[in-house]
Amino acid sequence: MIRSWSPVVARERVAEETFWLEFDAPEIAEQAAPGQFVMVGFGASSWGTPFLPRPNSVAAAPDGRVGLLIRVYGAGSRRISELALGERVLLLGPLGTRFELGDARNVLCIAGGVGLAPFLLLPRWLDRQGREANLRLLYGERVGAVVFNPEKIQEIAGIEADIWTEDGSRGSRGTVLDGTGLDGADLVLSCGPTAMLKAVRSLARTAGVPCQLAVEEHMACGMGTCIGCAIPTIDPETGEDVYSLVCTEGPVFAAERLRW
Amino acid sequence: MIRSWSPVVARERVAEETFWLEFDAPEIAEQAAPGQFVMVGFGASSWGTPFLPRPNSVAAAPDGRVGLLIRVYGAGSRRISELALGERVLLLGPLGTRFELGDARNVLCIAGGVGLAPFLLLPRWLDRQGREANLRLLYGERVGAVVFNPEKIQEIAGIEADIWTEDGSRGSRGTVLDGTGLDGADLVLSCGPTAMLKAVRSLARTAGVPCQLAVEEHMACGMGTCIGCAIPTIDPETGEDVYSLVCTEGPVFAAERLRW
Amino acid sequence: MVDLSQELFGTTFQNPVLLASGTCGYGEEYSDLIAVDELGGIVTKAVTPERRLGNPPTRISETPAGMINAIGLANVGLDGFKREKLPWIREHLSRAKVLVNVAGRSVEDFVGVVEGLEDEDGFLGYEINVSCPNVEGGTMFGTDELSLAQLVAALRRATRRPLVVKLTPNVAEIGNFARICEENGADGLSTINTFPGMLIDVETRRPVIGNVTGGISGPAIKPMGVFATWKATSRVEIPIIGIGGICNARDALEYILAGASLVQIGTAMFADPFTAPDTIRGLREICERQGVTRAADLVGALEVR
Amino acid sequence: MVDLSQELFGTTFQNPVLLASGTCGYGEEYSDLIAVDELGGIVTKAVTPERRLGNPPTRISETPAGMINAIGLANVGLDGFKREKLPWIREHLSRAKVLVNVAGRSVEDFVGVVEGLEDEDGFLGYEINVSCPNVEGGTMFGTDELSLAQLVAALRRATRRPLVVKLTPNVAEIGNFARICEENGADGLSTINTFPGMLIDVETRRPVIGNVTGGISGPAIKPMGVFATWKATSRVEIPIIGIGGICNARDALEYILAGASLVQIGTAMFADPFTAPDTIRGLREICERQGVTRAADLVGALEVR
Ligand SMILES: Cc1cc2nc3c(=O)[nH]c(=O)nc-3n(C[C@H](O)[C@H](O)[C@H](O)COP(=O)(O)OP(=O)(O)OC[C@H]3O[C@@H](n4cnc5c(N)ncnc54)[C@H](O)[C@@H]3O)c2cc1C
Ligand SMILES: Cc1cc2nc3c(=O)[nH]c(=O)nc-3n(C[C@H](O)[C@H](O)[C@H](O)COP(=O)(O)OP(=O)(O)OC[C@H]3O[C@@H](n4cnc5c(N)ncnc54)[C@H](O)[C@@H]3O)c2cc1C
Ligand SMILES: Cc1cc2nc3c(=O)[nH]c(=O)nc-3n(C[C@H](O)[C@H](O)[C@H](O)COP(=O)(O)O)c2cc1C
Ligand SMILES: Cc1cc2nc3c(=O)[nH]c(=O)nc-3n(C[C@H](O)[C@H](O)[C@H](O)COP(=O)(O)O)c2cc1C
Ligand code: FES
Ligand code: FES
Repeated sequence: MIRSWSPVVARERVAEETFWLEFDAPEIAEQAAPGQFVMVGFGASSWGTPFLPRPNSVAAAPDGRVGLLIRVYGAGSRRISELALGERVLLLGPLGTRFELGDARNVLCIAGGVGLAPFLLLPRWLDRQGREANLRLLYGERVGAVVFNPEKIQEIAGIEADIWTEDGSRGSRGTVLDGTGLDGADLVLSCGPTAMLKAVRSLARTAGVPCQLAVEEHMACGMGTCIGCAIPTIDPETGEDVYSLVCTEGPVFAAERLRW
Repeated sequence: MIRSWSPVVARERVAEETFWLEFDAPEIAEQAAPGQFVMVGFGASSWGTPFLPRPNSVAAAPDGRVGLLIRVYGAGSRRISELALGERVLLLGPLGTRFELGDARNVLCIAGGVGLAPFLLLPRWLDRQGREANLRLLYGERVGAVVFNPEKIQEIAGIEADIWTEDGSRGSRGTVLDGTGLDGADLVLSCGPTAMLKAVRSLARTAGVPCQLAVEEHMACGMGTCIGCAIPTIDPETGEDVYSLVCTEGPVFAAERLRW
Repeated sequence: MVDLSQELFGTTFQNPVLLASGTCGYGEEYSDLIAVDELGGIVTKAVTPERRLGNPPTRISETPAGMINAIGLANVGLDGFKREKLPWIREHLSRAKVLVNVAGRSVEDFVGVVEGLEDEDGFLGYEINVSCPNVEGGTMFGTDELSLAQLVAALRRATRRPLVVKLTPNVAEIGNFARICEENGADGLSTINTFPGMLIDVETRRPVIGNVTGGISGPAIKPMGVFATWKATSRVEIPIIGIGGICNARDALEYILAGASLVQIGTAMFADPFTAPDTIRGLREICERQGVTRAADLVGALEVR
Repeated sequence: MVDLSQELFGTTFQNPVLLASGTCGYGEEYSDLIAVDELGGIVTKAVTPERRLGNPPTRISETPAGMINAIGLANVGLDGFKREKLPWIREHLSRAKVLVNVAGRSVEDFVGVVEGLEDEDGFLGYEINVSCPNVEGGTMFGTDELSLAQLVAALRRATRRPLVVKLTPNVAEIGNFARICEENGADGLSTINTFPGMLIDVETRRPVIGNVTGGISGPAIKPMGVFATWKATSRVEIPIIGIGGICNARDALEYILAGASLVQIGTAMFADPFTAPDTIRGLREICERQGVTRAADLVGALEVR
């Protein structure tokens, strides 16, 4: 786990309220795997908004840089999105678990909104591991205005995204789930809003395909000390109802462990 | 009294920890008189540092702009000093009392540190009022590194400053008071650290010359509602010990009213 | 069209946003900048029987997301208030409701101010500030159940106007104090006053505040104020005015959902004197967006599973 | 050379900076990032008799200059602590002192944990968390004078180790509670725990926190913590550990000047895990600049005219 004050080295508004940021943070970039995240903060001496750091998935790791895909949600993500080139933030990471591909050959990735982030890292990360798999990426947004450019996705991730919008203004009309014939997938990975994750889980369960979900919960420490990011889960060994920490036991969970 | 979100239109580091900032705020610029101040704030929706606005003397008012001379003291003045061009702050002003020249012909201005600010506005303001007076400006700092450039003073204020530093590295060695033969002054105006103001008051009292002092106190509202900026004074009518509000009854007080 | 009005204390507040005591003078000070009569109302600076000079400087300073103050109830006194302040209020505020904040160190002090004002017009009622140290008991009225009961009962006998008691959060169970006020005849409650706090200058090794300690206000205390409001509403039937760190319409709405019929804005008015009118506009916008036609329906509408 | 050490509880703390309970796990979690054994010490997450799963989500959220938490004392329980946590502490912490934070809902709960740990080595003493609701009385131990006295007396009988009671600020006069602890045998006090607070999502009209209410910590409460520390020191002779919103050496020094012998850092460790080591370094620097050779001389050095 690395803590570093890292400068913004690239910043681009990529869609409505959506920004692409790159930080110079070689050690984190080297270690980060898809699904893992960094805490992005401003240190303890500035108690402005935000005081607590904010979790964000590592979306790319080119040339010693950590790329993040940030959607403005509240005051914290707004401040992060407004960082100027050269400004430094405190990065802590990489944190959490990653998607585990095992022997899967045909991997279906289902992303909702900025849940796209981990899947931007996935293809090149697999390359770096010398690991081959057929990846298919479904990417859904509510409206076209917030869609991350498919060319940019291609450039960052080297993968083509199958885009779905509910208003039909970009890509196909509908939700990612409308595009989900699991056709041939032997593993489903998903990240996005909880409602979507639940639907993905049902689909995969029905089809009998293993499924891993990256979930979100409020965080303070990102490293297991505050016990704040617990979500209801099922203990895989005892079958008991327990809580698991999203920051250390997650954010990627086997779908069947989640107690929703 | 004007409230306006005003952008920074000029910013310059003018000495160690000392910055010159100009804001586009025509109405305030038009009304401001020497000794008056503005509250510089960031609004109520950002509760970072600072939450309360900070009082700063209007140091210039050229072309619809409000010029401020800011010395970094704590977190609030630091944030103000770091404003970028185009960034907006909430200005409230002009506030408080001004130096009253009456019929004075020979006016001695004694400035300590950024207490220089009101005296930068004074000469051009007098011009605009069509008022003539001989101004002499003594300006002292502890060390040379923090001295505001005499050429810049000349440019902003059209006046030559007689500079004193305790380390002797700029101007004459010593404090402004070492340079104070009141020679012929029929009014003394001063702004700066309290210890200096006290000494100026004694000098003027001894010489029997009227004296006005611009003082500082912590402020919240800047307009008389919080009753927070009170300092001990003598009621000019009753001679009683009272408190006066620096923001509305000051910052400029007749020296004899201050109860130190 | 959203109806922001609130019916309480036998009258109608045109909207739920008031200015808090001690942060708006007597209304006049803000009249240059904002339309004070368009607000729900104002609460005056505390009025004590005699004029008070207040505490030595420094009286205020910034704290994380807030401020500390020890003004020391500096005010013009009962007579000064009637002579110098009430006339302006009477003349300029007809739609905004005015509560006179009353302070003192003994039951007689409080009753004296109320009796001295009872025959005046131009204001609606009283907000009783029980956070001042009680001369007889040493502690605050607001932290001692018996003193508080006696004070409220005495004031109830002294006035037929709306009697609002402003509670201090500096107690273990604010609900108990709320109950005592209701049982002794209060018409409403204000929650909360400031928290006791202290700021030290580590270079001079002295307290920053002349009075050594002071009261903490501002956004820092907002979650505590919402909590206190929610706790108090669960114990009484009388209406509550929510106070503490409100900076915008969302903050105000937190208090309203927790059970407040009205809210007061204090410290945030220093950060921006437009905070109160902006909050009123913001409440209207949120209601419109959420399809709420009467803001009064939101009072206590918090859903706790 | 500045000597930062503090002598208390019959031992020497190499410096006055500890990590606060619930914000540093059991020390191990931070060991990747900082040299935990270089700190003054750590206070463990609360240990209860049985393992506890804790509260449903959401457990934490940001508030102005702070955070709200309702973890619900999630912890591994007495046995889990002995089996899974204490071995790491024993092996890795020899210079940093360890206080075990103890929580429970009855006197028996607390005494049970202390008795269960009494024969173990690897830690110095206990910090008793009296902010949990008391099963018998309903209120907190920390807000009821009689329950607190009984609890402290019972714990005193159960242990010869340093017994530190962590006070809640949610009382009218913290000095009274400090006195009660001292009179019943406590060796020290920690001031303060969190303030009760509440955060409401105005869109869903629900509390943000699963438990509805939670505790407020962080810079927002610093002035209240300094005040409580100062109040408590004026009433007792036993040493005090200052807690609440400490982010840097200046904040720590405020507490020390107010009378704290040690300090704890909690929430700020989330903003930056280097806060504690940076605070130690900063204290050394301030002492050097001010010509202070023994930091212990600064304890209670506040000058109040
Ligand atoms: C593992 C993980 C990875 C994430 N990756 C990304 C990403 O790549 N891009 C992106 O745009 N967002 C991502 N998020 C969500 C992002 O953390 C939240 O949008 C952000 O914390 C909201 O903060 P705010 O101040 O803008 O919102 P506010 O609502 O003002 O925040 C208030 C509090 O709620 C917390 N909070 C609110 N929503 C969330 C949320 N969805 N998740 C966690 N905490 C929340 C905040 O951290 C803060 O403590 C991720 C979250 C997690 C847990
Ligand atoms: C009428 C007036 C005019 C001023 N003009 C100028 C000017 O032209 N240029 C300039 O650099 N400074 C000026 N000052 C001083 C300036 O306001 C303070 O330096 C500034 O408020 C310090 O804030 P901070 O956050 O940097 O310091 P901090 O010490 O972190 O502030 C903490 C709190 O103390 C208050 N405070 C601390 N020192 C002062 C002070 N000297 N005066 C008022 N409040 C203080 C702050 O406002 C804040 O509430 C003026 C002050 C007054 C009252
Ligand atoms: C400078 C100042 C003066 C105050 N004076 C009074 C007062 O005279 N009477 C009173 O009941 N409350 C007084 N208060 C408390 C406020 O009315 C309010 O309860 C408190 O500040 C919390 O609200 P806020 O966070 O919006 O400021 C004062 C607060 C401040 C900041
Ligand atoms: C997430 C979290 C968990 C906490 N858990 C405990 C606990 O188990 N026992 C306890 O006595 N205090 C607990 N506290 C309180 C802290 O130890 C500390 O008293 C409080 O947070 C104030 O300090 P701070 O402002 O530096 O965080 C917890 C605080 C936080 C933020
Ligand atoms: S964020 Fe602190 S335990 Fe997960
Ligand atoms: S700053 Fe508020 S009265 Fe002067």
